[in-house]
Amino acid sequence: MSGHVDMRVTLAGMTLRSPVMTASGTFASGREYADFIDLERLGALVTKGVSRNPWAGNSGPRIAETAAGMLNAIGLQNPGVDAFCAEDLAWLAGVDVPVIVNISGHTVDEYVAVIERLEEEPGVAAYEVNISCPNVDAGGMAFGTACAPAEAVTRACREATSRPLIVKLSPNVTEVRDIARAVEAAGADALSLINTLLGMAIDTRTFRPRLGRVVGGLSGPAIKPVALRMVWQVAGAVAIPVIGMGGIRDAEDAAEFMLAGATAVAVGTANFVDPTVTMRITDGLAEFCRSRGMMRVAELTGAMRPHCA
Amino acid sequence: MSGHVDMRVTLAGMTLRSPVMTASGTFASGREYADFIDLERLGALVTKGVSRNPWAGNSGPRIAETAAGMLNAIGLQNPGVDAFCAEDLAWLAGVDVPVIVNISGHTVDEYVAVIERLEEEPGVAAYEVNISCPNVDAGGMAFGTACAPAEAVTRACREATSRPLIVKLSPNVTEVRDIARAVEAAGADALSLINTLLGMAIDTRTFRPRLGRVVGGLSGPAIKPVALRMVWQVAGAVAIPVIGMGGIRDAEDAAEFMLAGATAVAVGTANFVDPTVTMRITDGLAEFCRSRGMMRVAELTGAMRPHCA
Amino acid sequence: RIEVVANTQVAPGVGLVVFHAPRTAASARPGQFVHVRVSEDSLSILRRPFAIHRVRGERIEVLYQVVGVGTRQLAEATPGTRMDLLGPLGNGWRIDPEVRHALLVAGGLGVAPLGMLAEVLAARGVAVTVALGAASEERVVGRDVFEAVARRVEVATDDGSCGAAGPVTGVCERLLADEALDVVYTCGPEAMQRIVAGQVAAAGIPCQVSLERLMACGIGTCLSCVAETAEGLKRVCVDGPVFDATAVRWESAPGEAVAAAKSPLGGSRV
Amino acid sequence: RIEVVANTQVAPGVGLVVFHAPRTAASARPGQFVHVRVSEDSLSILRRPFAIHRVRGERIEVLYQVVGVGTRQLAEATPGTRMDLLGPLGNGWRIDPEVRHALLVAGGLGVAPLGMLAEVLAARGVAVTVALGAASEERVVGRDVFEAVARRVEVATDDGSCGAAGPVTGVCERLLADEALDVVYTCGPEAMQRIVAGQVAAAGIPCQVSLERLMACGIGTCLSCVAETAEGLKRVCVDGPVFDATAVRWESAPGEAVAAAKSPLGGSRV
Ligand SMILES: Cc1cc2nc3c(=O)[nH]c(=O)nc-3n(C[C@H](O)[C@H](O)[C@H](O)COP(=O)(O)OP(=O)(O)OC[C@H]3O[C@@H](n4cnc5c(N)ncnc54)[C@H](O)[C@@H]3O)c2cc1C
Ligand SMILES: Cc1cc2nc3c(=O)[nH]c(=O)nc-3n(C[C@H](O)[C@H](O)[C@H](O)COP(=O)(O)OP(=O)(O)OC[C@H]3O[C@@H](n4cnc5c(N)ncnc54)[C@H](O)[C@@H]3O)c2cc1C
Ligand SMILES: Cc1cc2nc3c(=O)[nH]c(=O)nc-3n(C[C@H](O)[C@H](O)[C@H](O)COP(=O)(O)O)c2cc1C
Ligand SMILES: Cc1cc2nc3c(=O)[nH]c(=O)nc-3n(C[C@H](O)[C@H](O)[C@H](O)COP(=O)(O)O)c2cc1C
Ligand code: FES
Ligand code: FES
Repeated sequence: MSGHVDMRVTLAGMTLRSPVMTASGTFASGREYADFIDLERLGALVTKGVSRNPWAGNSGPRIAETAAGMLNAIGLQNPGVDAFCAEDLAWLAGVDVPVIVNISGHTVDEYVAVIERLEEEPGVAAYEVNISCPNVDAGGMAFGTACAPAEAVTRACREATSRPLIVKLSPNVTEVRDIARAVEAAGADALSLINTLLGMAIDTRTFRPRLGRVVGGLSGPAIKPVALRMVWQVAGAVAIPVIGMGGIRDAEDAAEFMLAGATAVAVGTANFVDPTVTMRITDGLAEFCRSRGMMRVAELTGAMRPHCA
Repeated sequence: MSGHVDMRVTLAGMTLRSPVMTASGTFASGREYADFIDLERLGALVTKGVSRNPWAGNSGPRIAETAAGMLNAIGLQNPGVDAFCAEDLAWLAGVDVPVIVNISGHTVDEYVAVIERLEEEPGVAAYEVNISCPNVDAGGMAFGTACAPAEAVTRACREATSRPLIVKLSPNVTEVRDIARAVEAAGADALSLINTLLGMAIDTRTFRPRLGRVVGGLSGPAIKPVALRMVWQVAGAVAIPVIGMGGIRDAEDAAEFMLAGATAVAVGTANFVDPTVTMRITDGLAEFCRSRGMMRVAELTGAMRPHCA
Repeated sequence: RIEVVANTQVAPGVGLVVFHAPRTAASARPGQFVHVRVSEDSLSILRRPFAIHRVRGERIEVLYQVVGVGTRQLAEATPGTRMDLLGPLGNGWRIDPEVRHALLVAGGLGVAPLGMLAEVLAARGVAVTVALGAASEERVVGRDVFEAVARRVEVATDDGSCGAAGPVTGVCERLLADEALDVVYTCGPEAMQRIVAGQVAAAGIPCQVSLERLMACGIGTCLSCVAETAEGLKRVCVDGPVFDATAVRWESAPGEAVAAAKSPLGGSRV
Repeated sequence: RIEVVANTQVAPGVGLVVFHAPRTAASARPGQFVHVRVSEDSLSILRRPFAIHRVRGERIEVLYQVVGVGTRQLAEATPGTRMDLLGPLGNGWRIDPEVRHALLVAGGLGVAPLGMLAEVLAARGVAVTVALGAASEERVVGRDVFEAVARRVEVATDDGSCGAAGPVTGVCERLLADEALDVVYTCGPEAMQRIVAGQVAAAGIPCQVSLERLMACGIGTCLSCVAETAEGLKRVCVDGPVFDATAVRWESAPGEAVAAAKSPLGGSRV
């Protein structure tokens, strides 16, 4: 229960009911979670990655459990933007929650094509551009791991829309602040981070990789310290708001990300462990603020104190 | 009990009794562990980081526990190479185990100075150069996060010694294979990885960072998937042997690293949880091989099979 | 959170746990599963999927084989322990009203999702014949459950210590010849289900199989659990676990990696 | 691994756990601690340090306050549970043979490492006076232990519900004036120990304090637990936890971050 704490946050021109959003690819388009939670209490619903044409994804096994986390190599399986509009967006039209569509592409043109198609749709509040996708023009190395391609995708997407543009950063880089600044300069309205850390696991019984694609993305509580560090670094390096994610499973985790400078947070893997976790976090955050006499959850953003000041 | 499995591995010209080594900074110089294990059963004992002059390290708190891991910001506290020789090496002279000294420095000259001093000492089997130290000449950014400085340190150290030279790589990079190749080209005899991932934690009660230095190094089971991925990538990219580490806590973990291409493994944080863990892993690895009819532990190195071949 | 009311070993490394789960019990259909969070503070954060073996009033029974950390923790759960449990999940077996005589073929712990099915079929007056395969006599589980309701129960063990010696697929072959069957339901290692599916197809009758995949969410959102079928990629957790044998693209079968590596079903050769 | 033989609540949020630990019990000295691996599969992988409160034959007693995940798990441990336990660790209190009369000053759970000390001092014929501070009467723990062996036991509570109202440092001040003391031993929140150290210094007698730091290894290898002293950085786990009050550089005190944030000792104002 949110009680008297004002849970609203403003992000890239949007006023969200709460800072608690869903992380792309861990919530589909929300339909399955409607049996467990009130979707309309989410700050925003971020959809799974959508590409211009259907993507088949990777052959299995697609996940592997690791200590305090999991690896996934789903491969952005999705039916393509047309099917997404016909099915997912149509269903979401009946839900009063800001819909942020996560965009995938192998080339700059593919990203732009998805946005152009979605511009026809009224039910899209914002775009989240996933620059962790393999850049085929650059030999599969992710767009998000160098400034130039990250900037190129961002600029092209920026030119394709006047809707809020969020760019989602990859953590698999030497200096995330450089990418963040490049993306900000290219016109992003907000940044979300982190995407998964590239990892691997081997089955010592079969001597084979646990994932069909050998390597995959690490998510869950295990990556939280790295995510929090990057959110703190980026929030201090750019002027646009940051959406923090990576291993969040309770209100304390969410508060940590906001204290580090995040305006909002997204919950991913924890939805698999507890489908109601986003509501627990929303209520917990309100209680966290109330018990500290904070009237607005937004006061948490960047409120970390220097050590032993 | 090792039974009939040949546990020896050869690394950078050294023949080690076992592939199980200790990870720098988690074992001091072994003295404290002598009460718990037979140090002479270790493949090698890697000492804490040693610098030319004494380093005071960071003010506390110096550690923070995280999900399946811990953050540390010890700051390479050490008494300097002279005191290290007088105390640690003197004590180690009485122990029949290959001693690998881990080297720290803020400048290339500092690294070289440590090696020059240690060249006078007979009891040093090899050097492990920690290039994760802040490079003061380059504004504190770690030597290990770019090819040029990594290459410079390696080349200078190479010129200072004919003893086996191991360079320890940082995982906080976009493409660890590039650094690995640069270091190999500069004359390293072997590579060890991974060092800790840069992370952070905030105390939601005090709103202050949990570490005095705000950010610190993440270690423990949480980082194993990232470590394993990097070891696999690097083993496939260089011709010199790789020492794998990151979250190893049992024989299965050690086997995973060897299957991914590591010639030997190092155990760090797990020593804090169980001071006898290196012996459990050594015995467990022997049993792992025996139960699979492998006569030599070295057969594990790079033995990962392609998926569903 | 759901209470464990009993937890006993029924065969070497195999346990039967009973949960007091009124809501799940009330809506469960044969072939569905529950997704269990065995421990809250474990290094293993994901839920574990288990078939609903039987329903008894407000209780559900789960048969489990200890293969790793989660099932080990489950084996240690004492009565009174509470666990977070999602379910019933999945589609469950399709029961065609026309059916008069059904054959159930189980390999190893493949019996798990077939117990309730046998009871429900019998209750509807369907004749039930069962073929049970296991490594050895002591590993035959659930036999009593089937004998209580089945017209005929045939056992096959790898070592011949009970029933016919050899794989359960041999018994299946024979029963397909002996009996006038309208449908075959099978669960077990994917390799065994595949053979059964072939035998049943040859006999020209419908066959339903129950697939197994690694699962994160269990409710259709993460796409961890997909299987290739004639209608494209399907999510085993919501579009399955039960599929028409003819629709399954066995050749793809990433499940074999799972089965071979981990499956309790894969555990016992059949 | 060591067996829990008893585990009871002795005050709100405070428990007393008894371990059957023959080897530890045989070699333990007052002021030492054990490093406990409360759970093996927990998301929290590190051990937790706890003072040895008392030794009874082959058993050791540990007083703990529930402040987080590890102490919560400890509070849930039932008799028969086994835990991996390292110790005795640390230097322990120094006992000067000349001493005739000692004052023990405890704040909150600072009583933990002082129980065995009081007993050992009394057994050696040393007169023992004790000042106990707690938030309220129900939070005064270990009083019986001290009353059994001490010449005098004074209590101070923040709310005055028992003994003098106010901080235990007030009682300490008074006892320093009243009594002819040779040494003072104190444990509690760092801020309180600091005040006591000042009072004792003014009285011109020696004072030993017991510091608290976050610890990983507990055996001197990781340098997590260092404290600044007159002789430079010292490792609290092996060079401490007991230090001469005069040697401690309080101003550094990273421990305050710990104390403020987490310490059960820090928990109760004194
Ligand atoms: C729909 C369905 C129904 C099932 N019903 C039963 C049943 O009734 N009885 C039974 O004993 N087992 C059943 N299984 C298999 C069971 O889920 C696994 O044996 C169990 O998850 C292993 O967990 P663990 O922690 O012991 O093993 P670990 O190897 O430690 O598990 C590691 C990870 O792999 C997953 N995993 C391992 N093996 C399997 C597997 N065979 N299938 C799916 N995920 C796996 C775990 O869930 C976990 O995420 C079923 C699986 C599915 C998909
Ligand atoms: C030498 C020594 C003796 C101690 N003796 C006692 C005792 O007798 N009784 C008692 O109740 N407590 C004692 N403490 C404090 C006790 O170790 C912590 O309360 C306990 O570790 C908290 O663990 P947690 O998982 O419940 O808390 P969490 O906050 O979940 O712990 C997180 C991490 O911080 C560490 N930590 C948290 N608080 C402290 C603290 N105050 N000191 C050191 N590490 C901490 C934990 O060990 C763990 O690594 C002692 C500490 C030290 C250093
Ligand atoms: C199964 C799975 C699928 C994901 N799919 C996407 C995706 O399509 N697009 C994207 O930008 N991120 C995707 N992610 C990354 C998450 O959105 C999130 O950034 C990451 O998992 C870290 O958060 P968490 O630890 O809370 O899961 C996916 C993560 C998982 C586990
Ligand atoms: C407390 C601590 C101190 C460390 N000190 C050093 C060091 O001095 N030099 C170094 O190269 N690595 C150091 N490391 C990194 C470890 O050697 C190892 O690379 C890393 O912890 C990953 O392995 P692990 O997960 O098994 O601990 C330290 C790690 C820890 C936890
Ligand atoms: S397990 Fe998530 S879609 Fe099936
Ligand atoms: S805790 Fe490791 S040195 Fe003290």
